[in-house]
This record gives sequence, C-alpha cells and structure tokens, in this order.
Amino acid sequence: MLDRVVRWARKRSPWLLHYNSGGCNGCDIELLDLLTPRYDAEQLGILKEASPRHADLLICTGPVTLKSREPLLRIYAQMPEPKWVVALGSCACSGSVFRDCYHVMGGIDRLLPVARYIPGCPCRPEATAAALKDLLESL
Amino acid sequence: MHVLQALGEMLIFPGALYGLIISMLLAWLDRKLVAVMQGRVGPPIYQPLADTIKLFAKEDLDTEGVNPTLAGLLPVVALACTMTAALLVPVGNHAVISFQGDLVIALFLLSLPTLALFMAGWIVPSVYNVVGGNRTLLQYFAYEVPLLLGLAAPAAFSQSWRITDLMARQAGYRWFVLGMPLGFLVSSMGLIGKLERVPLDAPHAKAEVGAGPLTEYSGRKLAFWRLTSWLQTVVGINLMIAVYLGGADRMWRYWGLGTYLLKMLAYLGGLALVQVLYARYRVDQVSRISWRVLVPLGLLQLLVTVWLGA
Amino acid sequence: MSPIDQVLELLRGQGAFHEPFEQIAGGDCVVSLEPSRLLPAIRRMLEAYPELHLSAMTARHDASGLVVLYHLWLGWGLSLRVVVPNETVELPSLLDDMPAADWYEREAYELYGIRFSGRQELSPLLTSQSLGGRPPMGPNRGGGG
Amino acid sequence: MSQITLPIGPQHPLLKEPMALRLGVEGERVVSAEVEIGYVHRGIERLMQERTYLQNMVVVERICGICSHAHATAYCQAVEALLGVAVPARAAAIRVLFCELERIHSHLLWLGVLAEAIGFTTIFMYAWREREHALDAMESISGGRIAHGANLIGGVRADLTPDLAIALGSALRTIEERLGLFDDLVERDRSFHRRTQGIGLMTLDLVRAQGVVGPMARASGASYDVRVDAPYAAYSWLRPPVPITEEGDVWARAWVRVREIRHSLAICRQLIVSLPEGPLAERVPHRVPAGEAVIRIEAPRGELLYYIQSDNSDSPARVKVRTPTLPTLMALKQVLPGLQTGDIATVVAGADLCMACADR
Repeated sequence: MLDRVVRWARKRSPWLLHYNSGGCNGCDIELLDLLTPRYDAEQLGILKEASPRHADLLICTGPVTLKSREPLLRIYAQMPEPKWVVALGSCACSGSVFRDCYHVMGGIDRLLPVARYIPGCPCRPEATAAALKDLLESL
Repeated sequence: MHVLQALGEMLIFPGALYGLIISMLLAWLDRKLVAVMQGRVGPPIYQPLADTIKLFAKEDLDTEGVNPTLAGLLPVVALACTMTAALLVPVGNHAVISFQGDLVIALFLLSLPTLALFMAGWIVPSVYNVVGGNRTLLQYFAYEVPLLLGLAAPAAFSQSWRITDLMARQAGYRWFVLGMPLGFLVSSMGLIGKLERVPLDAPHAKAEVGAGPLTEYSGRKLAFWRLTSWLQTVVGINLMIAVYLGGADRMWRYWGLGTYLLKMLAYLGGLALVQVLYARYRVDQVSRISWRVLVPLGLLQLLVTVWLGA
Repeated sequence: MSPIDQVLELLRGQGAFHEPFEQIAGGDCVVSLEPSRLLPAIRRMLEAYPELHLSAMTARHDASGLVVLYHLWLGWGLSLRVVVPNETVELPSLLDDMPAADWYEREAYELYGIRFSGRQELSPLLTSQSLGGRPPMGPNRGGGG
Repeated sequence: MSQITLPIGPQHPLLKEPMALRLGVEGERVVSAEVEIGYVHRGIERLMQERTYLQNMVVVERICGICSHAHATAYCQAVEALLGVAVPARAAAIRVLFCELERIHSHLLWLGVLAEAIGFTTIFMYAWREREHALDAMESISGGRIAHGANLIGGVRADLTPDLAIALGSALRTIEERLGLFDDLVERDRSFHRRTQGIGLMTLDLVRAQGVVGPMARASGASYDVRVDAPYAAYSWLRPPVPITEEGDVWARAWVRVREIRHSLAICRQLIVSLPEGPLAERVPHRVPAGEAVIRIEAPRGELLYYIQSDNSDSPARVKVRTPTLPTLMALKQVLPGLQTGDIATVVAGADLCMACADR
C-alpha cells in the first residue's frame, strides 16, 4: 500500500537536473523549451531544479568531453537515491558526429547507467516529453 | 469534552491536518495562477502532495561536515513554530487561542523559522548555502520592521494587540485596508519579504545561489522546509485577512467561511500577480527600499492613525 | 591611395617587411612578415588605426614549418602571416600590446605547441589534463581519428 | 573582511552550458574573477580536417545549436570562395533570410535567459513563446527547428515557395505584434531598469582592446557590423540599419538586441517581397583547389570568422573557427570584479555566452 503511494508520487513529481557534458546547445535549448508555454512540462510535475541534491532525473546532453567527466560523476554522486539518468540527444546516446574526437568519450553510458536514451539531433521537445512520460510510466 | 475539542482543534481543524491540506492547496493554486498568467497550463492539483510524498520517500543524504541532529532538528522546529503560529492566527473568525498580545507572539513565532533557515544555511560548509543563509538574515532585518510597523497601525487604532479585537473593530465592512491603505501595502511588502517570494526572493535566487540555504538538503529535510514555507504562506495570508481585511464577514449564517475563502484567494492572487509582474530585487536594494520607503511610509501611517484616533 | 597601400606604406616605413601582399579568397589581404618584425608592425598599426582589433589567430602546418596568421580588422580584413621553422616554434607574445591575444596564444600553445616569448608556462585553456599535455594538433600528434 | 571563493559552474542553473567561474568575494562584492572554459571542447577543428567538405556541412551545424545557420553560412562561403563559385541571387537571399530568422530566435532566447537571471520568469516565458514562431518558420521552410540543413556548398537546399512565404509573413506579423511588450520592458519597465542599468559596464576601450564584437560591442558605442562594413550574400543590397548606443551596460545590450529583432523582421519582410528568381544552387566539384580563405560574417553574437586552407583534395587542410563569444569571455573577466554578487547572474546572462561556440 505504502509502496503504491510512493510510486504514485514518484511518477508525478520528477525533478530534473540538467547537465551539458559538451553538447552543441541544441538539445539543451530544446530541453529548456520544454518548460515554456508551448510545451509546459510543469503539467507532468516536471520542475528544473538547481541543486543535484533535489533532483530525481539527471538529464545529460553532449558526448562527454574529457573535461566534463569529473563534474558529471560528481553530480551523479551528489544525487539522492532513487535516481535515473536520461541521455538526451544523439551525442549523449552514442557520441554522434563527435564520436572519434580526441577530447570526447562518446556517450553518457560510458560513465553512468542510462535509464532512457532519447535520440535526435537535436531532439524535439515533444520527443523529450514523450520519452520522459514513458520512463515515468515504467517506474 | 473540553479535552477532546482542544485536541481536535489542534490536530484536525484548524490545526495540523487542516493546515497541511490548505497549505498544499494554496501552494498548488499559487503555482497554477502564476502558470496561467504566464500563458501555461500549470501543475495538476495533487502536485504538492506528490512532491511531498516523493521527497519523504527519497534518500536523505547527510551533508559532510554538518551535525546530522542539528540539520534534522532545524526544519522540525521551524515547522512546529509555524504550526503554533497557525493556532494563534484566526482562520476565518475562529481562533483557537486568543489572548492580549497574541499578534506580537504570532509574529515572533513566524520569525523563528526564518532564523532557523539562516542557521540551516550557515551550518553547511558550502558557499551557496552560506551566501543564501546570509541573504536570508539580511533580508530578515530589512522586512521585519516594515511588517511590524504595518501591523502596528491597526493595533494602535484599536488600542489592542489581540487579533480578535482587531477583527471586532472591523465588523460591518469597516475594513482597516480602506482607512489605512498605506499600512496594508507596507505590511504586504513585509510579508512578501518574509515568505521570500518574487520580487524579494534573493535568498534562494536560482540563477545566483542555487537553492540558497537549502542547496545541500535533500529528502525529508527538504520536504519539511517546503511544508514550513507553504504553511507560512497560509498563516501570513490569514494574518493579513484578520488584521486588514476584516476576517470573515458574516453576511448571513454560512457566509462567513465563504467571504473568508474569497479574501484568501484574492490575496493569493495578488501575491501571484506581483510575482508575475516584477523582477527580483537585489539584497541591498531590498534594504534600501525597506528603510527609505517602506519604513517612512509605515511610520507615516502609524502617526496619522494615532493622530486621527486621538 | 587604397587602404592596403596605406598599410604597406606604413610597414615599409618601419622596414618591417619585404614581400608584396596577396589577396586571398574571401577578401582578406595577407602580408608576410619576419617573426622579429611582428611586434613593431603591430605597434605601428595600433597607433595608426585606433579601431583595429584582433579577430583571431590561426596556426597551421606547412612544408616550411609552422605558419601563424594574425587576422586583423581595421575596417577591412588584413591578415599578417608569420612562418616559424619547426625547430624553434617560438613567437613574440602580443599580450602587452593587444590584450585580446591572451587566449589565442594559449590556444596556439595548447593545440600546436607554439611557445610565446615573454609569457611563462601557459596553462591549457581548452583541453583536459588527461590528454597528457601533448598538443593534439601539433606536428607529431598522437594516434586516434 | 575575509575573502571567500564563490565557484559558479560547471553545473549551475545560471549557465545553460558548462563553464566555470571562480570568483573571489568579499562580503557582497566580487574582487577577483577567473574564467575556465573547455568543458565543451570537442576538437571540432581537427575533426573537420579529417572529414570531407561535404561531411563537414553536418559538423559545422553542430558546433553550436543556437547559431547553426551562421556557422553553415560562413563555412559554405569560405569553400565557395576557394572554388571561385558565386551563389545564385535567390540562394544568397534565402541564406540571409535564415540568418535573420536565426538572429530573431537567438535574441529572444537571450532576452528570456537574461529575464530568468533577474527573476523575471514571465518575460522568460513570453520571450520563448514568441521565439517558437521563428523556429516554426525555419522548420516549415527547411525541415529543421535547430539544425536546419538549409545551406549547400554552392547555394541553398530549401526554397521559399509562395505558400511558405505567406506562412512566414504571418509568423513575422505575430512576432512583431508581441514585440511591443519587450519594447515596453526595455524602455519603461522600472523593475527591469533597476536590475540592468549601470550594471556590467564595458567601456569602448575595453571593447577595442579585447576585440569584443556584435551586439555587446554596439552597446558600448562601437559601430562594427559585418553586414554593413563588409557586406556578404544579399546584404549588399539590403543594408540593415545598425542600432548603436553608448551606455555599455546590460540594459544597453538589451536595447540593442530588441532593436535588432525589429530590423531583422523588416529585412525578412523585404526579402519576401523582393526575393530574386532563379536557381537555388550551383553544381560544385568535390575537390577544392589549393588556397586560403578568410570569411567574416555577422552571427547573432557578432563577427564569426572562418579560415579554411585547402590543398587540392576533398577535405580541408586546416579549418579555424573563431566565434564571437571568445572575446566576450575575455572581457567578462575584466568586468566581473567590482560587481555585487547579486549582479553576477545579470552580467553573465547579459553577455550572451555560447560556450559550444567558444570551446568548439
């Protein structure tokens, strides 16, 4: 019973923390766009939080540059359980065009366990919203 | 019977349970109103409840270098103080406890959570928490005086510091807001500062200091702090309704509650409108405006009131 | 007198260069200079053209060594070309006369291994320490695509 | 008074992209500032040297998600200059159309970010709502909201058909109608003035010394705009007006940008009515003859410079990209000390940084 209540609440209150691990800005802007009037993710209970300590979902964009590695791991460690990582955009999923660059690791899953991959270059806010909703349903 | 009634008042209405429900409803309505004014849809009605349950079910990380007992105790103390204040301030025209000077005690109880919040920020060895905590304290010095001055005018006029007396003086729609608009505005600004709402939300301005004093807190502690802040909003609005808007006007038998709820919505709507229309003040701008504008205006109101009343 | 001729006149007065200019695709004029003449030439031009700014600095490899281009803007595009042999890889720093050169010089050091006299050991601007300090675009760059 | 270090970034709500500021703070005043970049450094310049000219069309659009078209335009122009190809008049006009739509969307985006930094979420929401119309217009023409793929080496891929022109016209009208709100904000709103006027002052000398370009420079009185000083594509006959002001504070930057949105709308409208007829693109060879090219164009943030060296093969020997954010960052380091901590967000957001551009 308690379990069901908690699950109900978790599905309806996903707070995001966004980290750009070296992406081109496109996905990041589209993610921010999700909060604005046309898409308004607050309907789904989604809030963008400022501190890793408050967040449930870590939304990562970018192909993980060598310099982003440390901050990314630190942010993930600071988040309280339960937590999920979402790879937003083709770069974050696989490295995309930057896969072989000398300063790029190529994909969030080289570092962190990824719960959802959202491909697209950049992915549209609709795609992000649908994928997040799908992730929440599956919890 | 007496004991049961007292218990009921403390735990159910207008005490803890009612306080929690109404504060969550108000928190939702606040977000919803702001969203609608910004051209968005806004969160569903159960949002604050879902947020709270989720936070309680989340891992509660202990921050390095912080005494866990103190960190856990501060939000509980803050919530307890706010709940006690809620018992002193009439809901509609129903006050659980009422005595001469309860207005001052209520204000004192309401300022304790602010100090606890400052402490909560100060004990964490993280820059954002400390800077946020400092700002909380700086702002506390700025808004507390206007808030007090603004509420002093009706008290001086009624020659009583008892909230129910103030309400009684306003019976028959002679609301103090009509006679003392300046005092109402000054104390409303003070209240916005106390609740750390836009435009006086510098202590937890996201773009500057993350989540301010609460940056490093997670899970249960964060949930307690959020509940405190929501309940403070309710108590603050109740206080303004009681002191300036005549409490619950009894038009006919059942209308008291209705007018009270209407006033509550209107006041909340006003707060939301201010949030939508203004950019944030810097902390130094807050103190400057407070001491150069709000305090003189509050004093003026007080003098005029005393002079007219005499 | 056309704008480029005025600049050439100015530089000739300094004895700063010997070659004629060339017009490259896209419209910029390129003037080649000896590395030792770079600083006097820049100083002279800063005096004559107050609105001059440094747009960018490009380094690249060539058969003759490392080629560094200083892309300037003085109402029209002018690039100064300096060639340093692969053995020396050192250029005078423009930092004192042109604060804008700061990060471009750091970047050139980091990506190409060019040293700038008058500046102490430059810290990497863009790349991570984990690259091991080897210039990723330098002549003997490491493997990988 | 003791000094504490206030680290901002790499993850911080103020920054949409990672960079790190290390600020020495005494009380509420900043006394020293260090800027660290490179978190978004992917090594694009070397990547481009390892890809063909054609493949690089995809790469350049992904240097930056905000000004993707500006990068593609500069790259195409450089390669076309090396090939000695002149693009058809219609293609030049459509390129400019996208440049201006991109400027509108970029400036509205910036206004929103600035508003959010000063706690004015309503303006953030409204600015981004209007920005959607510009994105819609670009999407309907090219098929991409952010990465448009509108350019080709030798011309453009996307055409402005008559029915698309009608849709574009109505999108422009919508933006224009709503723009009055932002005019009011900049001209009259006291709560906006209180947070932006006299903040983050950048003198003309600093602008010149650091080589700051674009709206940042024009807000400090510099008159440099590549579109006018060295016209390219269709700008040779469009001649956009250049708004300049001398205050040099965050407010001036907002004023310049809101003005520019208006001028961009006018250019778009002019292009709709006087779009030249003709083919969309020239056929070009894969192999580019040896040579060097320097191209400067006016991206939404200012002068964007591309240097390409070709060696008579199908991939470039050297590509250099200098983006306008780089000098802004260098200047920012000088502007931050002396500020109140409460103004850091305003100045950093007001600088319109694009780290993906700066780091490459």
